[in-house]
Amino acid sequence: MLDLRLYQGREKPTWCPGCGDWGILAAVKNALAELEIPPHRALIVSGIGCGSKLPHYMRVNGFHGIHGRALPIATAAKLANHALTVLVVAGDGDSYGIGGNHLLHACRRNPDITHLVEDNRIYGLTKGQYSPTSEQGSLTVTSPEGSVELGFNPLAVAIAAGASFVARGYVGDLKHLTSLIVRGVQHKGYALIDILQPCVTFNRVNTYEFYNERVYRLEETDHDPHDRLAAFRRAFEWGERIPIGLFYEEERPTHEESFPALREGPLVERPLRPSLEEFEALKAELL
Amino acid sequence: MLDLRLYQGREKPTWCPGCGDWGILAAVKNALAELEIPPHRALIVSGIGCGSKLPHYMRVNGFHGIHGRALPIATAAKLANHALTVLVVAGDGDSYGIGGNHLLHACRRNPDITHLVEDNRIYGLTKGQYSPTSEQGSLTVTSPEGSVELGFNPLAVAIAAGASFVARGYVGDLKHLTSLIVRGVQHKGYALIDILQPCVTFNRVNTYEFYNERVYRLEETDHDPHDRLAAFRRAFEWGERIPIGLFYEEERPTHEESFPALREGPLVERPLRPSLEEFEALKAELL
Amino acid sequence: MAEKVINRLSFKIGGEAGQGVESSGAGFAKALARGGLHIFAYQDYMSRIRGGHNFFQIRVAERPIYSHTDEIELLLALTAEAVARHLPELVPGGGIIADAELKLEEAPLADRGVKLFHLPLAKIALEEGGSRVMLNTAALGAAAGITNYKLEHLESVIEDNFKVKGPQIVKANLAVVRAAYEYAQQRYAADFGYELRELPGPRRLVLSGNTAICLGAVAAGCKFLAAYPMTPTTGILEWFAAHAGRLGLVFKQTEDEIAAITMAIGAAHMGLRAMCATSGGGFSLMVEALGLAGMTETPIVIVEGQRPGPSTGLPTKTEQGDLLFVLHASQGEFPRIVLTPGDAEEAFLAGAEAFNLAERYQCPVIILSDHFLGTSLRTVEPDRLDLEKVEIDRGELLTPEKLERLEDYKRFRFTETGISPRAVPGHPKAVYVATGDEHAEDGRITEDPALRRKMVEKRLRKLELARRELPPPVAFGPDPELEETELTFVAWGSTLGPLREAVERLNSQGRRAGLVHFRAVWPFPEGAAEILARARRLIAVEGNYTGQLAGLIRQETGIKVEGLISKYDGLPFSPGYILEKLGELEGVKSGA
Amino acid sequence: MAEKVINRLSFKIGGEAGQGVESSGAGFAKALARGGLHIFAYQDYMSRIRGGHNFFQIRVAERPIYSHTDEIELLLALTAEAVARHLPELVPGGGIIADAELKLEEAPLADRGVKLFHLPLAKIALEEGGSRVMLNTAALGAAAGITNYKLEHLESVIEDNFKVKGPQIVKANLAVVRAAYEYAQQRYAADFGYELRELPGPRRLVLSGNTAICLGAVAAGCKFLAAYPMTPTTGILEWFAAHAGRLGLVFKQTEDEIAAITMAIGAAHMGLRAMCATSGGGFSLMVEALGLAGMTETPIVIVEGQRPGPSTGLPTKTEQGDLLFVLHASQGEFPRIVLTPGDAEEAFLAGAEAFNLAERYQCPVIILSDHFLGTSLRTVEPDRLDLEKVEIDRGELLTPEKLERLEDYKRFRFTETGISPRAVPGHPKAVYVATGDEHAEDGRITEDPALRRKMVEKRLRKLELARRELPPPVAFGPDPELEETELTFVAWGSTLGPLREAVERLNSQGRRAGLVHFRAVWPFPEGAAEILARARRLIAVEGNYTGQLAGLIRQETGIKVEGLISKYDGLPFSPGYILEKLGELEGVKSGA
Ligand SMILES: Cc1ncc(C[n+]2csc(CCOP(=O)(O)OP(=O)(O)O)c2C)c(N)n1
Ligand SMILES: Cc1ncc(C[n+]2csc(CCOP(=O)(O)OP(=O)(O)O)c2C)c(N)n1
Ligand code: SF4
Ligand code: SF4
Ligand SMILES: [Mg+2]
Ligand SMILES: [Mg+2]
Repeated sequence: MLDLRLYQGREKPTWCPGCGDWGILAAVKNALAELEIPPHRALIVSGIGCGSKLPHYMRVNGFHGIHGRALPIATAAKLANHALTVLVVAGDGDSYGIGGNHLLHACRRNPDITHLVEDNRIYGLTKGQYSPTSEQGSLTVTSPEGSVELGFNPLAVAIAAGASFVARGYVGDLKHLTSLIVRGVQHKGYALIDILQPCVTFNRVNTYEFYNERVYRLEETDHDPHDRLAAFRRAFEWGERIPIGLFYEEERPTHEESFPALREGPLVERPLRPSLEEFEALKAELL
Repeated sequence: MLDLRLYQGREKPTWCPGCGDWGILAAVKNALAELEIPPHRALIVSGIGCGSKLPHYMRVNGFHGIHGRALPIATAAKLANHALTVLVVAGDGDSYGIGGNHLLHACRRNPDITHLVEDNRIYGLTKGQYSPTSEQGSLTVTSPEGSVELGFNPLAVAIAAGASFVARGYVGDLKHLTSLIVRGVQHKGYALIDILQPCVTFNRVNTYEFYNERVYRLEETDHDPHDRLAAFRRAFEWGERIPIGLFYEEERPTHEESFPALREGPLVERPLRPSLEEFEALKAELL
Repeated sequence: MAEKVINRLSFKIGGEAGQGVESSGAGFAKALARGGLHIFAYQDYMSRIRGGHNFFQIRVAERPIYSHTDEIELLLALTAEAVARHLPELVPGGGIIADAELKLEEAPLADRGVKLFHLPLAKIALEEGGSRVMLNTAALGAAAGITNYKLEHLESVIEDNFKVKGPQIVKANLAVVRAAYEYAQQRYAADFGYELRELPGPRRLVLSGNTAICLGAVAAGCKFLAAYPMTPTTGILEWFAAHAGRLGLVFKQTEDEIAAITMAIGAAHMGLRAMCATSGGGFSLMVEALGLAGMTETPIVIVEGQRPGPSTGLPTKTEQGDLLFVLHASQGEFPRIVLTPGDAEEAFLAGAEAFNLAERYQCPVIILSDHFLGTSLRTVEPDRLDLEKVEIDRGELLTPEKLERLEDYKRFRFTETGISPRAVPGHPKAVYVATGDEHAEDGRITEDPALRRKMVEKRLRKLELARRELPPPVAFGPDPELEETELTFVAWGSTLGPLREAVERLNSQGRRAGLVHFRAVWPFPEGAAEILARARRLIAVEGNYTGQLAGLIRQETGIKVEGLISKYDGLPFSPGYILEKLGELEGVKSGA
Repeated sequence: MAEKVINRLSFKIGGEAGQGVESSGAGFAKALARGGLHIFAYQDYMSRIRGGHNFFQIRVAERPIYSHTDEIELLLALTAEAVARHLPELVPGGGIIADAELKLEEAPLADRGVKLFHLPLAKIALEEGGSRVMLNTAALGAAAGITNYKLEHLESVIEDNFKVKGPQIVKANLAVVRAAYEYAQQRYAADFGYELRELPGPRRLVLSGNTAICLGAVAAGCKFLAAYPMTPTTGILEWFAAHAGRLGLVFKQTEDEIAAITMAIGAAHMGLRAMCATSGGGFSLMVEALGLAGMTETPIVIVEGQRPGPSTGLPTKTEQGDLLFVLHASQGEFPRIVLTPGDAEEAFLAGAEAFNLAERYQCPVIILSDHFLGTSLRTVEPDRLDLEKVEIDRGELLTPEKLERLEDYKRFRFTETGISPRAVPGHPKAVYVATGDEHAEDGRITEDPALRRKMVEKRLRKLELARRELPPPVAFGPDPELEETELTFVAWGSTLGPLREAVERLNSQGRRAGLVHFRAVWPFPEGAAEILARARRLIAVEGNYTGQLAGLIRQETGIKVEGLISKYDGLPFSPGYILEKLGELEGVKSGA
């Protein structure tokens, strides 16, 4: 366990008091400390949104990119230097709305990165429009008569798309969330952790009370995270009881392992250019 | 049944002889004739790829757009004039690669359109690169050492994302395919029909022989298309035996039904502007 | 005490995000308008939901005004930081309203000759209304009291705004506003040199650029908005969402901006007047489909509300950095029209005319707005937004009757103007395929070089006509012919307001200044070269670093704009800033 | 019969897609190069996989050539349509090779003085090789036979090309080529006025623009290509895919172009030299992330291979319609560099130098290629692609040693040049956040107006230096100082080749013509204005409708380019076309 103060950032978070993002920040720091990954050995890539500002609020290598594109940035960063631990932290709008296609393809690729989704079921930073995970019928500034789309089920889709680690955390259960992040980072491959995160300003439905009443830990049931069908079924459980924990896990070669170029160490550390001999051989193909 | 000659286009298809797209074209014409939808009452929206040229090869309203964007174009076209029958016809690269995000969100919206995916598991028009549905390890011009991604499972993902009609057809079984398209059009809501389509030029694995040996009809089993879990399990069946037919179906309000503006008839037929009274009321909000 | 200044005041509310700075400001602005006063208001806020520092500034006058000023007379400080930030803007004799709890130091205020009006706002809110949440209501009551402004206008706004929350809340707020009003009026009104008095006359609209565009669009028959939320055009989405049910519109929130524009294309292809709204980042994602609209000749309207870039930049501030971007976006060459309204009234006209232009020229039309134009508020005479004056011209759109009589319909027929007869799907005589590939007159794909050549020429020929029909730049100032004018500003978009006032001030100082304002930039309007050629000395005023319009003018006319007054710090231009920079350009230190 | 023309020949293979037109053509081109001849070859194909009409044209000479010509001397027709299409291009005395099965009519050929060489190609393929698939091999053998070209070069190419298919196939193809060669040589060689003779000397590379860019990139240390397939840069993807394992590179085929560019950004941020390749449509999707690279100062390289737009346009043809698009793409203002190599050699240099520029200026670099440049082939001396001459300059990239010695690292430090010290993640002394929001020197988000102003200026200041370091336009022609030149063409990108030859022809006709070619267009290179100002009469030659470079020149220098020779029908320029259009411009009917 490293000293938590190592991760202390210089900036004060701009989040609303009580926002679930504070807890996610704490969990990320806790997990890294527990995993003994110092700030300079981790990279956190984020998108745009309230939650995506997270890397600014701790000490860590950060890339705060554009809306919806954290996954491909992180995937390539990991290919470039697979010695670093790479995390993606982004909102539900970012990850499932504009970024949905990258989610599908990350599941297929299985890059060794951990994707934390700050799922407040709302667009926070743009002031309260409904998001993909907003329940059908949600009343927001852009859906005064109720949103018309079925709420997006990230866990079911990730399982269907081939994700090798699919979990749900809750900021109200910080210890559990921390342990999920630890496991996600330890997992070799793409780990999706959807995090129930109350937005105290714009989401009046999915509050701490709402979740506190409903949430239960999968670990305390007989759920077998290696059973895809069971995981899929659990992913549709949402109502009186809401499961958190590890839904699905499977072992598969990672994206990085499938590139021969990475076998001899991080790509950024390899000699920059081909040898003269290699280069002349390339030219010889054209003769 | 309308006269098939009604749908006869002026252009000769540019597809390779033997390409599965010929069969899909025939099935589309057959289905429209059977449904007695004349060419001017249907709109086919397509993307870019070999198969996406289909609307040019028959008589029908067509919109041959850009790569990956047929779904939102079609969704809005249906909102604008829901009296027309709207189909989307596009390749696997188009629908699941670049267009993957729109697929996810179409499943949630449930627009009353029928989406035919010409799934040849390859990029045809750009000459043989692997596609999202190419099996892991596929050897192509851009994957001479084998593709590294897990093959995309469109049926499982669509079921997970909330699609209300999920099916698979095979061009080698034209009658069955036609009947699937008919059912898809009749289905009220978003119908995804993934079509096994041999590309005789670039895909040397998924040939007619390959499919002929493996394909079986779900209708001839005890599969219950209203059982989501069973559908999900079947969606992973791919090997010695490959199921075709209707995997999953459910009734849900369509996208168009959730817009009050559409209740009095197609939007394109409504009076263009507000009345003076309505307009003055809008201004009065600013006083 | 000197005589009171009547109805000339700049009032600023400053506080943290989440304190209701904007809603209070907008409410007060409305109350002033209801009293027959002219206002201009703009807001400045940070990209965060709580904390930080936001402000809302309202300028009041008895005649139409087009801009804010840098100086303020009255500050309502919800935080101590508001005082620290805005004290330098206060004129001597100005005042600060603050809750007594803030415990501000009086000395630095006194040094500047600024009065402190300490009031027990929270206490009043608690005692009269039962909740601290009503502190803002108390503050507004105090502001009205100090300026002696008629309370009933504020009361009526409070009634309207809180109606949805039920009669209890309305009643409590009214009690709070009255108590604060009286407290402030009795103690401080006599001591404050500025007074606001109701004026007789008709009521005026309090209009933002965003709302103006919505009203214009709806007046012109727009029935479809597809968009993904993005500052500063989110207000357009919210307006459509709020009115869709009532007006029979469709508002579609999409998964991203690619879906937004392609949905607009799908709807427009079927014959709807369809629009999308975004900012530069979202427009970036629309670029590919913009070309599709160009190639398929689909009439769509895009509102691009600029904010400072590149990338996420300053997401809640203002800039004019995207002109050349929208002019050249997407591969290949095709016609597009770019409108650059300067104020809310022009935004209304642009919102309406955009659809006529789009359908007349069968091409995408971009309304290039910005944060300042989109979110600032102005009083506008209601008859300036006249539904009956909004003409609808659908161009070469074929009616079913015309289609009946047609044989061998060709969607992309070669014509002299380049504009082809347009039919929408649904009619048996007009079954065709629209395609983003190059095509023949009937829509089939072609790779024939001669046909290709003709199609490129057909499409681009449309710009020739559009060039002539677009609103030409307008010359403002006492000498619109620019014959006697020694100095002419040239500008586009939202700099219009601050510039109009800067020009007025210059002329009142004895200079002969003018202003040429582009309401439409592309196709470069016919007549622009002539007007510019008449100007003696041209100075561009643009909210960007490189002087994008100035570059375009040189490219199109060969005329070199001599000077550039630029701004790229996220803040809008003010008349004072323009005069100060003019002074620097002219080598004179200006006192403005 | 007149004396034979030696080693001056244009040879065209025409047929349907799927008939192997391109592979045969490329094989023959290589065989010619192996005989020491100079070639220039280009292909024209349709956007379909089978059928339609494609051709491949090879021009042969004894000296370096830069372009194809409109006239051909020998046509290998795989279909009757090939004859119908290309007969008008054949010079009198030229010949057509065709399978006897095609049963061509001789009369129209005879009318043009064109000989028909009917051969039983399919029969030879069947009899000697056992399969009709080898008809192409037979045809190439016939072409070599008729021109008396040494068979062994063709044999060696066949051996190389068919090696992967096993010795059986090699053997069969060799048998076919020999049989056809002998048949054709014996019957027709004497009767054909053109002969191809081996030349002594070193072997030359047969190089396309696409491959040249790959070689340049790899020589400069590029280790990462992320891309989504799109004509005309798919060749770059395929080259990387084919060589990734061997060279230790990563090639990543992505789900779309947004992922491609963001992956390049992710990799570059970590310190790799990373690239993506696309065409205008894919670049459209990259626009938003381009701005992210600009704002985070991430060095990436993008190859944009132009094809005719808008939208899907003519997907397999060529155009130069995207110059202003790539110059202005993305919201806001930020530095970018646009390289516009003119031929394969320049493409190699651009491919290498792009990475140095990207890292030196910490900004995106765009290599603006096109279909013609990317896919045409030229013989190039091997020593022009010299690994050892490719310098690597990583600019202000901090080494671990330098980082060790640092205190208080600031990624975006204000410096005189605007270029800040760059550290990549992984070092304890350099832990920072890069962001697309406006930021302070240390990377934290700021909305402070003064800081914002300084950051905009810092970033854009980098262009000042880049302007001076970019390759200036080059003047070609007998009078590079342009002092005595009466007519100067001005061009960018792939028009270089055809123009060089057009200028040569003009000068050989007694005119005094020159050419100014831009190898880099943005930032507008220092010195360009001066060169252009020296030119007496400027005529732009551009593969677009509007004359985009001409407009830019006027914007940047005030110099008005007098004439424009444009082309936007999908076909590349040829020297003959340029001279013809020049004649039209000059009011003289040219016979060229
Ligand atoms: C391309 C683009 N479109 C729109 C936006 C505006 N925008 C910023 S954040 C955001 C959504 C935020 O929602 P989410 O991702 O759920 O994050 P949260 O704020 O809720 O944490 C949007 C739409 C943007 N920055 N970029
Ligand atoms: C934005 C964009 N990127 C790339 C392309 C090039 N492109 C055209 S078709 C195609 C893929 C075709 O594959 P698929 O969708 O499976 O259709 P198929 O040809 O196999 O029927 C690609 C990559 C394009 N047209 N637009
Ligand atoms: S708006 Fe919601 S998500 Fe954003 S900081 Fe506030 S509480 Fe958190
Ligand atoms: S390349 Fe494949 S998909 Fe395309 S037309 Fe030929 S067989 Fe069909
Ligand atoms: Mg959210
Ligand atoms: Mg395909």
